[in-house]
Amino acid sequence: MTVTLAQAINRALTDAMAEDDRVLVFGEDVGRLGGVFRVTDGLQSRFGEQRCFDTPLAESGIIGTAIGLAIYGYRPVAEMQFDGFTYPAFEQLVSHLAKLRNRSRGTLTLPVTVRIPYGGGIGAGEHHSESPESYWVHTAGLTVVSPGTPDDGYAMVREAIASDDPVIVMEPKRRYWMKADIELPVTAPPAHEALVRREGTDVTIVCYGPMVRTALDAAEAAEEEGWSLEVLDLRSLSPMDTEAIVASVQRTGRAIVVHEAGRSLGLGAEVAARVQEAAFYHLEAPVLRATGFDTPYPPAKLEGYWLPDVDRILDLVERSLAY
Amino acid sequence: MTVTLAQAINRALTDAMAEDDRVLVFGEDVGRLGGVFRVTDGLQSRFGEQRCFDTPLAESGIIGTAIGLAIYGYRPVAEMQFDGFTYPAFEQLVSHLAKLRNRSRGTLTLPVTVRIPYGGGIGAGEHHSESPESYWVHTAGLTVVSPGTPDDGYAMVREAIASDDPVIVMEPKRRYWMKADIELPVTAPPAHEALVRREGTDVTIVCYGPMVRTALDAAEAAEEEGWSLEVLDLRSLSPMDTEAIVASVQRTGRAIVVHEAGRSLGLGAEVAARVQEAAFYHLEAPVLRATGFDTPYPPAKLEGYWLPDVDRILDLVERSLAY
Amino acid sequence: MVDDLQRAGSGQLDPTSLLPPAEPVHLLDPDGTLHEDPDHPVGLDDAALLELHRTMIITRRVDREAINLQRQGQLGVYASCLGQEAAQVASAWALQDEDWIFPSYRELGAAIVRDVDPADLLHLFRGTWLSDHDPYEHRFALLSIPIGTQALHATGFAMGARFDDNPIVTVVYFGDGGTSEGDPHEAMTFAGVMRAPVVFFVQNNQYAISVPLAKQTAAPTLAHKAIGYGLPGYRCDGNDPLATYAVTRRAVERARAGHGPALIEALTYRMEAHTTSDDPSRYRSDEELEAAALTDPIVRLRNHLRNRDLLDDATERRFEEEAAERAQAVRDAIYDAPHGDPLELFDHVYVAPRADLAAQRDELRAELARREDDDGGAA
Amino acid sequence: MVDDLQRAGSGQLDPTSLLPPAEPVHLLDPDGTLHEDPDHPVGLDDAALLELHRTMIITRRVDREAINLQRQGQLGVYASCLGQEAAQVASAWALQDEDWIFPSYRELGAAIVRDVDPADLLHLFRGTWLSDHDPYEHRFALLSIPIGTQALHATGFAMGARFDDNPIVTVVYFGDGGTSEGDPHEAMTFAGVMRAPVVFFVQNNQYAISVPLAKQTAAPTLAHKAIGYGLPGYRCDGNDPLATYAVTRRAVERARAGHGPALIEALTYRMEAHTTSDDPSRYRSDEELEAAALTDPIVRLRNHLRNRDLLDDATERRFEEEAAERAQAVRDAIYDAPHGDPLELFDHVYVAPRADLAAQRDELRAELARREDDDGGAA
Ligand SMILES: Cc1ncc(C[n+]2csc(CCOP(=O)(O)OP(=O)(O)O)c2C)c(N)n1
Ligand SMILES: Cc1ncc(C[n+]2csc(CCOP(=O)(O)OP(=O)(O)O)c2C)c(N)n1
Ligand SMILES: [Mg+2]
Ligand SMILES: [Mg+2]
Repeated sequence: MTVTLAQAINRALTDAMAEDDRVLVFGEDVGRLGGVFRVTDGLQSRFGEQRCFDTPLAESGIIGTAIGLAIYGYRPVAEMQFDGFTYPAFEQLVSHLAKLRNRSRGTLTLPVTVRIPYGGGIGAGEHHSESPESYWVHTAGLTVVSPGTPDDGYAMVREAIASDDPVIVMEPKRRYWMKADIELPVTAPPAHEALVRREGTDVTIVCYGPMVRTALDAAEAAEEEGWSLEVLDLRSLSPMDTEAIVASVQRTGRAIVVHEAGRSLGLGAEVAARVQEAAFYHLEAPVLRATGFDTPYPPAKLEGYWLPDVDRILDLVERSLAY
Repeated sequence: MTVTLAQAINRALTDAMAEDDRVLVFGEDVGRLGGVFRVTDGLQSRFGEQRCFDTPLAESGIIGTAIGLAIYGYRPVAEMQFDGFTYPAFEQLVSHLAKLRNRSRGTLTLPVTVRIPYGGGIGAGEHHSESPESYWVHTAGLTVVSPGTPDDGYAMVREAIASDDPVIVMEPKRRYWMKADIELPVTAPPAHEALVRREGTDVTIVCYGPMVRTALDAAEAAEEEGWSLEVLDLRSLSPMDTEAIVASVQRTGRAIVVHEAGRSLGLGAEVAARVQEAAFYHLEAPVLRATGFDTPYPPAKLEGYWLPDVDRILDLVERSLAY
Repeated sequence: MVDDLQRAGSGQLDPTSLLPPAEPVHLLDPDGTLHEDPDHPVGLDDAALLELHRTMIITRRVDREAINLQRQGQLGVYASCLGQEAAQVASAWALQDEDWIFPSYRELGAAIVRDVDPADLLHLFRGTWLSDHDPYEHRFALLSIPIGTQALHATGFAMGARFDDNPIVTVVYFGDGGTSEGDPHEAMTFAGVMRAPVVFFVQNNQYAISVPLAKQTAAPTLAHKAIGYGLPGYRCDGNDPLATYAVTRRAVERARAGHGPALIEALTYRMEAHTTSDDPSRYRSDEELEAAALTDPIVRLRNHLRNRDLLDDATERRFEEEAAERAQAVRDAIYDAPHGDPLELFDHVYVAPRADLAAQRDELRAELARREDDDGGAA
Repeated sequence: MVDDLQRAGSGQLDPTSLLPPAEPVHLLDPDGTLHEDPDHPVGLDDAALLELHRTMIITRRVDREAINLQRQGQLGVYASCLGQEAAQVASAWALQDEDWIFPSYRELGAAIVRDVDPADLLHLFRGTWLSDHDPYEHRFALLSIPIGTQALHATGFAMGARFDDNPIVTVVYFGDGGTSEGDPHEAMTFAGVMRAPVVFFVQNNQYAISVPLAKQTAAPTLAHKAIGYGLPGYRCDGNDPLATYAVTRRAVERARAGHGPALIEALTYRMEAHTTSDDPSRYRSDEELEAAALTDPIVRLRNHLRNRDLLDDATERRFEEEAAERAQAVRDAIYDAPHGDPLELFDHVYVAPRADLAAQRDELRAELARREDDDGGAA
């Protein structure tokens, strides 16, 4: 069966709601409209207005009430309409969703899933194309995952909803229409395990979410140059599978991290810091970073220059190999 | 004259307000009360309620109106009462204060200073002891500085107010009562230049804000062990003086970054990533990180175990030297 | 009356005077009949009425052009103001030239009143750049996408004007959905306390994307929110240009006179999809749309002008022609407009030059050079 | 009447019925004279009145003990509820046992009603741990420091109860200052639309740290905010335990009956400093304080009970003794309480074990071992 990432996530929500009536889906326009990306399509008509509902236009309200619902005993799945509209909810995400369990000494459990369509590449510009994952990864108490394939879309959303910890699912919106030939439901290894998507011997490409496809394309293109790239899909950004990264770098001696977020304190910084610490003597070149620039997200017509792409990755591969 | 950091900042605000009547100081309790740390003491009585005023209790309101005042032509200096209460203002800080100038293609200029007392060590616990600097440093469009001494407190606040860019001044609240024997006004090198606070030959300790004193103490203690530590005070976190860090590491071959913020995507990650990239062949050991843990800020009685201190730094020095 | 309203907040007067009247102010019937109301004098001469009509016609025509441009792939997305021309044009008309407007993303009509070149706004939707007009030249702030956030900027600006004894007023536009966000709440709180000369103009077009007003708030009306901040809450038929003008003018002049901020709820209807990416058939019926069409603001003023013999066929044709020319000018400016210099992405982030950004700029420059080489090599 | 209020939001009734009455509900004079009000029946028998009195006395005594403990260096800081005992105890008294309370950081009185051990709350202020009671056992959520944020948790919880057909109500406490934050605004918006059974209980103690109400809002009263969300706004003399009880009970039972949320403004006064770190002499006068002292809630109920011969010296002595014992128990639990195991810092962050945290835990364990060695070596 051909399934897009959006369909896979839709199916994950449907299956989770069917299996457990404590699962609630809500956010802006997720009900009747089915979400601006149609990821929640059909949920309201199937499960009713009490299980899938539109909220007032207030992101702090969405996350804050999700917390209250979770304390009551529900398993809320909240949608933030776009990456750039998560910021009004920052206080609730960072001070409460992330920390209430710890604050309560383990008494309160918050099985909340927050779905965030993120990243660029759809010609939409500021607020609609941002990659805020660093903010969540730096925040203790959050689990942050990002699927790079339709099967991971299904599996990770199911795993997030099943988790008793709050989980932020960063959904690469430019890949919503990416197809895979799979039978749903699928299973997958737990999200905290990174996966080698393609084996290689020269350089490890560490990536996640929207950049998995790009990294695979780069590996393909690199072959022509005679370079063998290993593509490691992190899948979970927090926790991060440091062991898998280190194991790969120990084989290749070189690593490049790819992400859309700006470079400074983008995830690549943490990967680099960990790799140089854990594989110091294995590194034959510094860990390099193929990322967005440290500027605000550009206007749509310029995003192609801003976003990391195959060329930017290959430039760095060349630089890495030159060490 | 003996001057505390709090007094130095107070004097900087006073002098800036006296020199330029477009400078306004506002926030929660900054007027009559003079701020919960008394950093704005006396400003309202000297300059009147229109130049220094209390706002309603709403952080997004404080930053959002500061933006409007700046567009009008004022030079607002907004106080966030504590680190942990900046989060409700996140949207205004990150989507607007940081980005409006870029969004306007340079037409709008936002000379806004945001003062944030931050960090632990005062026995105050969650929300009152956090180190959110990574959130700002990862955000394109913000300049982020943190004084580690009273003279830098004066100079950096003056520089921030004089700057046409929005500047976040992270004030290490545990050092508010730290004294220096200086004559105000003082001048200092521009904040984007890191300063070697103590020369050394074995390991570079990269630090800023509250950890400058701690790093100097560690260097003192290290002497007894026969280790010579170079203490580099970053002063500005964004931009970061990569050249100065690299120059020091090229001399010592080793670096340890110290900060209170949690380790993952704390500033140390970025320092490590840059150092291994720019000084790959000079490093004799990986860049190590003496930081807070990746857990929420602990209750006051346990903060001593959580915060990096001389011992934690020296342990890492030992580890670094063992490579 | 203005003074009465002012004193209400300080407990000197019955606070219920801050509540909106039971019915929204309405002066012009769909057939053009004018009901004068001494509390809401219009005070526009015939020439001004014609100008208002002309501006609404231009707005509608340019709006349609933008939709067409989007359909032709020239814009990524566009948020139409069809049906909201009176709410926007007549309210902006009530301002003095020095007053500032803080729009959301839908205020083409207000922009045209302020002589902002529509093409400059559309560059945001095309993705050429994030904005392309000078806010100071037009006293028209940037379009604002994150809902309601600009309400605080308008309030801070108005605080500045008050501190500076500058008798200007700011007007901030946001939608029915926007009233739920925290920022407009904080803005009205600050404005009330600081007596900032700002008018909060809510275009209640009944929907926030797909979410109807009843799911947005349980408030009796949006204007009932005003009293909670010590502001008077006004309501007007937002498809009635004369009522909108009169009510806005009253609120603006009250603010200018130092009596503080106000909230206006203008009742209107979003005739188009939320944006060109939206599919409203999923959440509203044709019948609803047809009923709303009967309240068309342009037809209404046209009928009035026709009834009073102020508008003849020739004038009308002239307006239509001018509107078509404006639309064509927009089209010419937008169609296949080349993208800007990618290196400019680094130019406006900071005033002060930064070494780190300069280095990244160099990286991009090198990438561009390599791309050119590659293209050159391939050719 | 309950139904009237409910219908107001849907436009079926004059929305002004959502406005608070001109005067706050007041039943008990400072000298103890009771003015009965058929709209606000108290319905507490004599035993209950005595219990209310007893609980307020205990609250005040434990509150003083906490201040003493802070002065003796046993607590880092403490936020006293002196003067607000009626607002807290009488409102919490109006709840059923299954109802949930979402406090701010000042609600010692409400906690005592819920049998939360005050020492468990004080561990937050001592810094032993961030909380130390089981919210489910007491239906009393964690103390909440970031202002107003808990209003959303209370609303979400109440939404859950409604979805689950569980006839419970939540009450959330916040202050006059808290009404300015975005979160309570969003909470009331959600509550109104979702008809969540939540009561927003605002203790208007006149100050947010140093900022007086007049600088916080220009609203005629805080209860006037309710209508903006379609909620009824009630007001009571918060230093009058019977008025507070009656008004809260009405709002709570109305919510339980499915008629939706409400906002209560209880007028009270913070007799102590904001917290033990605060110096109120910088912003308020002795005269103001003395005037406020005349409205003491405990004196008031005592006078009433004495007037009615419900309280004799012996009973009063017994209450005082019990209060002293409770204070002593708190002191015993807090004084020199050892800090917890630092390794526990890693135990509650996540349910699922994480390798990265386990590694950091090991780092700390190793540091602790080294410290012990060093201490051992030094000894
Ligand atoms: C903070 C924020 N959240 C979500 C969005 C996505 N969004 C764009 S428009 C819109 C609806 C706005 O409705 P309303 O305020 O009524 O204005 P209208 O579009 O009807 O003019 C939403 C939810 C946004 N732009 N900003
Ligand atoms: C979001 C946030 N901002 C600032 C603070 C700092 N602060 C603590 S208490 C307080 C005043 C609160 O006033 P009010 O809401 O009236 O409650 P009260 O203390 O009078 O009970 C402030 C500003 C905070 N705790 N949370
Ligand atoms: Mg709308
Ligand atoms: Mg208060």
